[in-house]
Formats: sequence, C-alpha cells, structure tokens
Amino acid sequence: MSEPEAALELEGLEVAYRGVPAVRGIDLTVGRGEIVGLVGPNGAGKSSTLHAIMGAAPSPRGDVRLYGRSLRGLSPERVARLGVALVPEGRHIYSSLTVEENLRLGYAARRSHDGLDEDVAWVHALFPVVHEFESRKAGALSGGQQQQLAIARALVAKPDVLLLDEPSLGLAPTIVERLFETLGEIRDRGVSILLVEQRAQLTIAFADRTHVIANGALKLTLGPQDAGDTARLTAAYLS
Amino acid sequence: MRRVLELAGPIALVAATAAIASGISSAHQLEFETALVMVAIVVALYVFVGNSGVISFGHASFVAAGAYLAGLVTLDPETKNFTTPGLFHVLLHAQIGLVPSLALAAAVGAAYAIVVGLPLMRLSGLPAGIATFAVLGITYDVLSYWGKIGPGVQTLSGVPEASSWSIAAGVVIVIVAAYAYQRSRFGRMLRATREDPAAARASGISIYRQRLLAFALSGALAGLAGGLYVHQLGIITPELFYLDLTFVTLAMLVFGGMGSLWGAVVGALAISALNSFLGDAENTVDVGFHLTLPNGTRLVTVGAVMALVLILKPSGLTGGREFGRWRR
Amino acid sequence: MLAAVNWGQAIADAIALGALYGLVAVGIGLVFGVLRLVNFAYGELITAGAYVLAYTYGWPRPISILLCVGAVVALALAQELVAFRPLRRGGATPATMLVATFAVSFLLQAIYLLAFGSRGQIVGTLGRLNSAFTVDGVDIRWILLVTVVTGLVLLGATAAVLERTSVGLHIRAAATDFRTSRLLGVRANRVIMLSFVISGVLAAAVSVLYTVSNPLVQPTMGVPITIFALVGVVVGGMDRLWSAALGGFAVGLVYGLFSDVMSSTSSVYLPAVVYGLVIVVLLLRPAGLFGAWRSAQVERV
Amino acid sequence: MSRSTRVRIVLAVVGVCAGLLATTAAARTDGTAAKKPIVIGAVVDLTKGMASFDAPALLAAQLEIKKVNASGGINGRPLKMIYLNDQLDPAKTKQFAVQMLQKKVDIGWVTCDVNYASPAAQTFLKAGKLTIAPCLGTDELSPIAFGKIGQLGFSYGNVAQDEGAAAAEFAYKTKHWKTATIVTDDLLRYFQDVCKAFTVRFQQLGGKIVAQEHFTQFKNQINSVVSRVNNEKSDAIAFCSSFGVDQPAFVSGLRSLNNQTPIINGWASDGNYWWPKSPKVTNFYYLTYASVYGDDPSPKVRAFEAEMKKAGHPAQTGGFLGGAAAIDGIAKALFLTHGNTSGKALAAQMVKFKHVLTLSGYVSFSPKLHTVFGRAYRVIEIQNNHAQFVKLVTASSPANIGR
Repeated sequence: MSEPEAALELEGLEVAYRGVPAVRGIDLTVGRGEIVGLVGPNGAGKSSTLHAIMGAAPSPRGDVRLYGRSLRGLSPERVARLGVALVPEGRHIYSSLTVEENLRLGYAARRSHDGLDEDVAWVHALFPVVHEFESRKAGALSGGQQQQLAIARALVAKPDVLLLDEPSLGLAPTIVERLFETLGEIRDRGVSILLVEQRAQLTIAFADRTHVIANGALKLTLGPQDAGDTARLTAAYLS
Repeated sequence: MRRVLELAGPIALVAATAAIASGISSAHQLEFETALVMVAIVVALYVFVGNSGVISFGHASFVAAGAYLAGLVTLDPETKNFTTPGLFHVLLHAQIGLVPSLALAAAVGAAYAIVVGLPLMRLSGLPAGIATFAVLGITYDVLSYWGKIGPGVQTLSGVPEASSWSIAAGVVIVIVAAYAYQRSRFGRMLRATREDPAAARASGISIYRQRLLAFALSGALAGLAGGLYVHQLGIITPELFYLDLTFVTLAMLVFGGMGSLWGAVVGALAISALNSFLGDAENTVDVGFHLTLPNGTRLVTVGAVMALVLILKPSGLTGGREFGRWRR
Repeated sequence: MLAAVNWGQAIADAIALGALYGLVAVGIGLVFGVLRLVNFAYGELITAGAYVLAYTYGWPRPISILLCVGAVVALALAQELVAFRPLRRGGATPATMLVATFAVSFLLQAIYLLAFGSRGQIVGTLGRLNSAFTVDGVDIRWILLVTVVTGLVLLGATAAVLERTSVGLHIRAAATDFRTSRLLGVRANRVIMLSFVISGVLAAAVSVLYTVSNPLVQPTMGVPITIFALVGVVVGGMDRLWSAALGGFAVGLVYGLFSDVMSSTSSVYLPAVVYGLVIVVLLLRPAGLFGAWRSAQVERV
Repeated sequence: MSRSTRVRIVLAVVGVCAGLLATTAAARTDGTAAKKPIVIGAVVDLTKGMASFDAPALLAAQLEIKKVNASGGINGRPLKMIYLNDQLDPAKTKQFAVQMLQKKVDIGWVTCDVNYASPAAQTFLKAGKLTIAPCLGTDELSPIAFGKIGQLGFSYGNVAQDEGAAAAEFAYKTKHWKTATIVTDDLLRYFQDVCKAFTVRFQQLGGKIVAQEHFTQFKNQINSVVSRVNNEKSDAIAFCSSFGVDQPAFVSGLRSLNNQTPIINGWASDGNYWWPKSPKVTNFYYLTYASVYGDDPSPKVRAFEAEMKKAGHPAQTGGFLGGAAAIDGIAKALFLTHGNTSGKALAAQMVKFKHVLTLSGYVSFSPKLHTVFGRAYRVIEIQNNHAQFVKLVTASSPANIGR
C-alpha cells in the first residue's frame, strides 16, 4: 500500500466546551511537506482545532488522520509519539528548568533515539541561542528566544507534522520574519506544518495554502497570490 | 417559582424527617434527630465552603464553642457543682432556657469565627486549609484540658434535651439563613470570587471582606448547630468535635454536592441514613426478614460508598445544583 | 514554667522526630507536586507497612522489610489506580479529591480494624536499634542515626532520580505543567505511577523506622503522622521537595523541643502551642518558610 | 450525564435513604419469656477501642448468669442479658440505650470508659435504672459525673484510688522501694487518678517522689519522656497509661537505654499484646483482677477461665472478672430487695456493700465511691516477656486524692 500524500487530514471535526460549540465541522488537509495556514479572529476556533488534533480537547467529533491513520480517542502523549508536535500558544516552556532540560523534554515523543545527535545539531544550527544558553534557566530568556526554544523542543521530537499556535505572538516584526524563514527550512526537511496565526496577511503570503476560520468554520481558502486581497479576507472575518 | 422551590426542597426534606421522627418510637426518633443536627452543621459549613470555594477544617471548633456554651448555661447549677466545680463563676452559676442558650451558641460561634477569620481570611488554598486545621487542633487541645470552660478530659452529661420539632425548627432557621445569604448581594459577590478571583477583584470586590463575612455567618450557624447538637445528645465531651466530625461533615458536603444548599442537605441526610441503618443492621434489623450484618460492616461500607460515589460522580449526588434547577 | 532541660538530649530527641516527619513530608510533597493532590490516606500506607512487619516477625529480616516495601508500594499504586485516577478522569475538583482521600483513609482504617483488631500488633523487626550510646551525657539512639542517614539517602536518591534521569525530568515537568508535558509526549500515567512508587518506598521506610521506637501498630497509627507531616509540607513550602522535607523536619524538631522545654504539667497544651506557631508562620509566609520569597500568592484549592 | 438521569439518581437516593430510615424505624419485636426474666440491657463496644475490655466482661457476665439461673435465679426469675454494639458512636450509644428501655430492661450495662459510656449511662440513670459498668476504673459512674441521678450508677472495676494505693503499698512494703518517679498519661482521668493515688499513698508510707512526669498518649511525646525519666534516679517508676502505642514505646525505650528500674502499673498494663519483642519486658509489675497465665491463686477463677476458653474466647486480661463480679453483685442486691428491680431500691442496697463476696473476691462500695475498692489484687511480674503471679495484695484503704 502506498503512503497517502496527505500528512494530516481533518474530516468534519467538531469540538464543544460544556455544550458550547467551538469548532463546527472542519475539513482540512495538510499535504506532505506542505505549509498550511489557518487564520482567523480571536475565538474563531483555531486553538481548539489544534488541541483536538492532539487529543487534548474534550470528546471531539469527526476524524483526524495522520498518514491515513485515525487519531480518534488517542491521548495527547500518544498523538505526540505518533509524530505530531505542537508548539502551544504562549510557548509553555518550563521557566524553572534549564534551556537544555526543556529541549530534552522534546525527546519524550521520539520513537527512537537513532539520529538524535544529528537532529540536535540541526536544531542548534537553526536556533543558536538554544545551544548558547543551554545551562540557563529558560525563564531568563527573552520572548523571542523562548519561542525559538519552544520550536526547537518540538523539532527534537522528530515530528512528521508540526502544529504551531500563534508563534509570532508578542514578537517584533523582524524576528517574525526570521521565524518564518526558519519554518521554510524546517519544511525543507520534510516536516509538514499547520500554522495558526493572527497575522493573516503575512501567513497568506508565506503558506502554500491558507484557510480562514471564523465562528468555528472554514470560510475561505487563499493562496499566496491572494495576499493583497484584503476585501475577501475582511468579509470572511466578519461573517 | 424556581426560587420558592430552591428553598422549599430542603425545608420539605427537613420537615419530613422531623415529622417521621416525632411519629415513631423514641429510639429511632434519635436517629432522625441526629440526622437533622448533621444537616444543620453541614449547611453551616456550606455557607462558607460552598460559596467561597475555600476548604475549612476549622468549623468543628465553632460547633464546639456553641455546644459547650449552650450546654453549660442550661445545666442546672446544682449538678455543675457536683461535676465541674472548677468552671468559671459565670458558667457555674448560670442557668437559662433553651432558646436563649441557642442564641448564645450562635453568638459565640460568630465571635470565635470573627477572631479566627480576621487574620486567617487573608490566606487561600492549602495554607488556609492547614491554618483552619490548626485552629481545630488548638480548640480540641484546650477543650480537652482546660477545666474552667468545660469538663476537661471528663464528659459532662445531663444537658436538657430538646424535642424533635424544636431541633427541626433550629435546622430550618439555619437553612433559611443560608439561603437568604446565598441570594443576597454578598452571597453573589463571594461566589463571584470563587469563580474568578481576578475578575471579582477587578470589579471592586474585596475577597477578604466577603470571605470574612461568610466565615462569621457560617461560624454563627455552626455555633447554633452546636447548640442543637448538645441539646439533642445531652452530653459534652471534646471528642465529639474533632477529626471525626470534621471529616464526616466535609464528606457529607462534598458527597451531596458542595456547590448547593440542596446538596448540603441531601449529603447530610444520605450519609446519616446510611450510617444509622448499617449501625442498626449490625445489631439485627427487621427488613421483612431479620437482617444481621457482620460487625464493622458499617465502617467499611460507609467509607467505600463515599469513595465510590465521589469516583462515579465527582460533583456529588446533586451535581451542585439547587432543588428544582435541573429542569429547563 | 520551664522545666530544667538537658539541651543535648532534647535536641537529639527532637532531631529523631524531625527526620521522620521530614521523610513523610517528602512522600506527601512528591505526589502533591505532580498531581496537586493532598493524599490524606498516605498515613495508611505507613500503617500497612507496619502491619506487614508485625506479621512477618521471625522471618529473615531482609525478607520482612522487602515484603513491607512491596506491600506498601502495591497499596500506593492501588490507591492511585482504584481511586485517584478514576476521580481525575471524572474531572473532580481539588476539594473533592481531598475528601476522596479522607474516604480512602477512613476505609483503610476500617479494614485494618476488622482484619487486625483494635488492640494492635507488635513489631519487632529492628528493635535493637532502639539502644543507645552516650556522648557527653546525651543518649544517642542508633535509630536516630539510622533515621537521619536513611532520610538523607532516600532524599538524595529521590533528588537524583528527579534531577539526573529522563523520567525524573518528566516528573518535574509534569509537576510544573501537567497539560503541556502530555502534549510533549510525556506519558502522564507512567509519571504518576512512578511518583506513587517513590512515595510508597518512602512510606515503607517510615514504617520500618517509626516502629523501632513505637513498636505497637494499630489501625489509626498513621493519622497523627500524616497530619503533622502535612502541616510540615505546607509550613515548609509545597513548591519544592527540599522545602517540604525541611518543613516536615522543622515541625518535628519544634514539636520535639517544646515537648522537652514545656513543663510536665503544661505539656498537655503542646499541640496547641505548635499549631499556634503554624498559624503565625502561615500568616507571615503563606508560601511557606522555605518557599519562594517573592510570591506570597499561592494557588487556591 | 443528562439532567433527567441526574434527577432520577437524586430522587432514587433520597428514596432509598428514606426507606432505610423507615425500616429502621419499624419497631423490633421481641418474644417475651414466659417466666418474665430480669433483663440486663448492655450497650457496649464490640468492634472498636473498648471491645477488648467490653467483650470479655460481657462473656463472663453471660457465663455467670447461667450459673445464677442454674441455681434457681432470683426468687424464681431468671436473669437475662441482651446487648447492642454501639461501636463508640455517641448518637448510637444513646439510641441503643433508649431502645433498651423500650424493651423494658430492668438494669442498664455500659462500656468501661465513662466518656464513651455517658450517652447510654445518662439515659439509663434518667429512667431510674440501676446502671452498671463491669470494669470502669474511675469513680465517675456516680454523682461525681452525673449529679443526683448518678446515685444509681456503679462500676465493678477497681477504683483508681484503691488500685494506686495498693500498688504503692506493694512497692513500699513488699519491695522496699523508697523512691519513685511518677509518669502520668493525661489522656484519661483513670490514668491520672491511679498515679495520684500511688503518689499520695507512697508518700504517706514514707516514700519519696523523685519526679513527676506527664505526657499525653498518641501525641508523640513519649520519647522525650523516656529521656527525662532515664535521667532520674529512683528505686521504681510508677507508670500510668495503657492500651495504646505509648506503653510499649516507653518500656522498650527505657530498657534499650539499659535502664532496668522496676516499673509498676495497675490493670492498664494487663495482657501480653503490647510486649515489645526486643528488648523484652523485664522488671515490670502490674496489679490486676485475675492472672490469665494459668496461675491465678483462686481455683474458682481458674475454672472460670477454662470455661471462657471453652466458649472460644480465652481471657486476654483479668478484666473479664469485673463482668462476672457485677452479676454476682446484681444478684446479691436483687436478693436483698426481694426481687425489686427499681434502680433506687437496688442502689440503696448496693451502696451499702461491705466485703460482699463475688467471684472476684470481696467488694465494697461507699456513698463516695461507687466503684469497687478493697478487692484483693493479683500482682503480676514480667521478666523476659514471661509473666507470672507473685502476690495477692489488698489496699489498707483507698487513697484520698482530693475528691
């Protein structure tokens, strides 16, 4: 059986918190080696979608598949170990642990330790601060550095699919640019990326495809060529 | 309509319990009375714990304060001269009626709660729990050995006993007070601090002041409940007001559902009933046939049932909802 | 009203009590750290271990002690699997969890009462360690040294597991942010089970050490130990293992010292005095004596 | 869980609870005996902390009742014992006493600790019933704790004032110990009173008290007490505590320090359940009702112990004898009232008991002491975890401890 081309597929995904729907039936595909954007206003259901993929949302409906394999009903740690890594919103690094310890926590989801040194070396090359400050407490890093650490931590898990939840939040524009460049490099290693962002235009211009989500449903799909088309975007946001 | 139901449910249950109590043999009457007293204590506890979300291990102290005072001032001085000649002069010679003694019990409960609450209500979470536990430890220790405020290591008996109906009346007062508080502006403010302390603070609510108020009211009701307890059982001894009472009443509250008055009442009655039935069944009970359970069944079963219900239904039997609130 | 005190002796006795409470505090603090669960039924683990020692008296000592450790660890895991895990699954609030641990504690005490009687059983495993050598007029019991050394070794071993192993790293991460560590692939249940295993081993160590000087086991033996250790954990500060350990030690030490300093007739008020001190400490330092200096705000239960 | 399920659960639970309470409420019927026995209603603990005292006393009472009935009962009426297990729950204790009154018992029987007994004792006393505790050791089942109605209460235990005095007399006169350290457990009035009585009598005889130490059981103070006591030099240690965790801790703690000073206690040290395994108990003396080691001086007591063994419950401590003695005392009082079971009549006879012979030997009461004094105590000596009877002693009089 040949491997399906779609790395991650969502089919009719629904999430509700205490009876209040947050995601109302999303179909979405991230192809192998693709960067797919997901943009939308606050509370549109972006984070809920990511948490549902990870198995961290309460009883979602619909299906999530990783290379054809259903992730329904699996625990977050199981999903992580199958090759999906999440860089959560607000980074969630462990400020009382050292940078190196934070990085090591990323190993938890690796299926094997083969090639670990290589991956670490690659990550160190991508994010030199992670190497430079490895014995510092992670809490002492700046916001941008913490974000780099969070992505580095996700990468050493050697994921097939990387989920990023608003990585640009609170970062200066130049740093964001650099960050997006790095994402490109990561994709080039064969990692498929689902990028959730508030900076819509930047994302649309950067990603292979970008879906606009509002009120828990997909409203519109845009390509890089549509980056300047603010009218459609605004309409989708307000719908 | 719903509001009427919310208060009517608990009161109807209490009234029914009292009605059965007054209509049956005196031995079993006591079981119902004990259950009623437990309702009063648990509801008093609920006023603070349920509305603030902060656990208190100290409430048995307020119950004790009420019970000791109400008991001592209603005992006849002649008996006290025999049994506890070392009491403070006032306590030794005082003799007042049942109703004023209950008022005194509520007053001393409130006073003690205020003294304790003034410093301790600044604490939250586990430190608050441990600090209130320390209050319990101090109260128990002092009551156990200080002969001026009670019988010390002895037991004092002969406290005048109240009728089922007057106990039920006391319990209804406790429930009505708890309900009135819960519906009041203060009750709503305190519950707001429970749900979201930061938001409550931002909207100008002083968590400290609201908690202190609830603690004082809760202490008053606990003191009153203590008065009911002593007039039900007829004896005073420190052992009544220590770990067992603390854990059992907390368990009753959580078991019923600590978010609602209805939960407090249902929890107290349910565990009292189970405990009492099994205690009787170990000594043979007639349930159509003669049922005799092995010794100790009660202890094991009560523990197991409490654990099991919490596991199956962590929000308690009532899910923390008021009576009548489940329909929409 | 102070009694004439042999200070050396008073300190030696107090250290013995402190070391023991310190050990218990670590066991309680570890599980609290990971799960934010105050396990009131921890004392029943100690009691269970002591019963095993009592009933295996006469067997080769190492076997008796190994059985004790095995039984206590098994019971600790059973507590987690049968009671606490289903509760967490059901989304229980911290208050419910706490009361559930009371229920478990109550249940286990009832079972001990029915199975082993109210009167108690004598443990004789390491009775010899109760003997003493004298230094400068102070009797120092061997058990004091053994307790202190065992305490330090176990604390060190626990710290080493936490600091040096990857599963230890996972435990620390889970203790800080449970949800995120699961998202990173940390196997939550394995981490939790391991912390119960470690806390079980610590409880078993307490069973062995405590029964040397207090050889009679009865059903409620664990309750006062748990209460004082728990007070110690909170007084010391719950955020770190060593602060919990020091808190337990401090409470035991102070209790032991006051027990010698207070005159014989006023010693009935010893618990009241110690609890009074606890309240003062909590008011001045809600995060604990050895807790972080900056944060006075502690998460609510 | 849906709302309606929740409603159903709550209603079901409420219903079940109501049902439970209602079934309990259904009065129990008891067949009344043809001969109309004189009924003793016992409310005691057969499960928890007092079970090891209450249960043997209850069994002994039942065996003794059989004997009384075999010899014709009281004026042709047999004695009958019924009992309920209160497990020390105060509410149940009171409820069961009321239940006993409904069954028209003639005499009340309560547990051997006045604090636990109070709810039942008060109920029986108020109803005008003679109220008996088989082995309570303080003077409190009397007006001292219950006021006027306490005149109907009596205990067949040895009163602490007498027991402590007898221990002091044995220590001073027989053993020639001239100095003593007193170690009191403040947990119970009984312990306090035994040590007070020992102190008073020991000093009256000319002995010297070197030090008075106090502790409270279950509060982890015992190891400091051991250290302090070890620093006192005296011929003997009077140790008043029992049944708990602190007695073995004290004895093994002291002996571990190579302190071999003799220790003496009352009945509270009876039984071998608490003996530490190493170091073993040595130089330890206690006074009790009967030796349970097969060497009691009274053949009748030895025979009685054999009967208990046959019944499947061999005596663990001498306290059972209080149960048998209480039946003898009750029978005697009933004989004196010609079968009148009113509490007042029976108490009026009982309070006058002077050297009345029971299975436990001679017992006396006085208007001041409603708990037995003047009994011959068995002194038991333990060496190397081996106990044996050494001497019978009787106190010349109970000590005056200021009450």
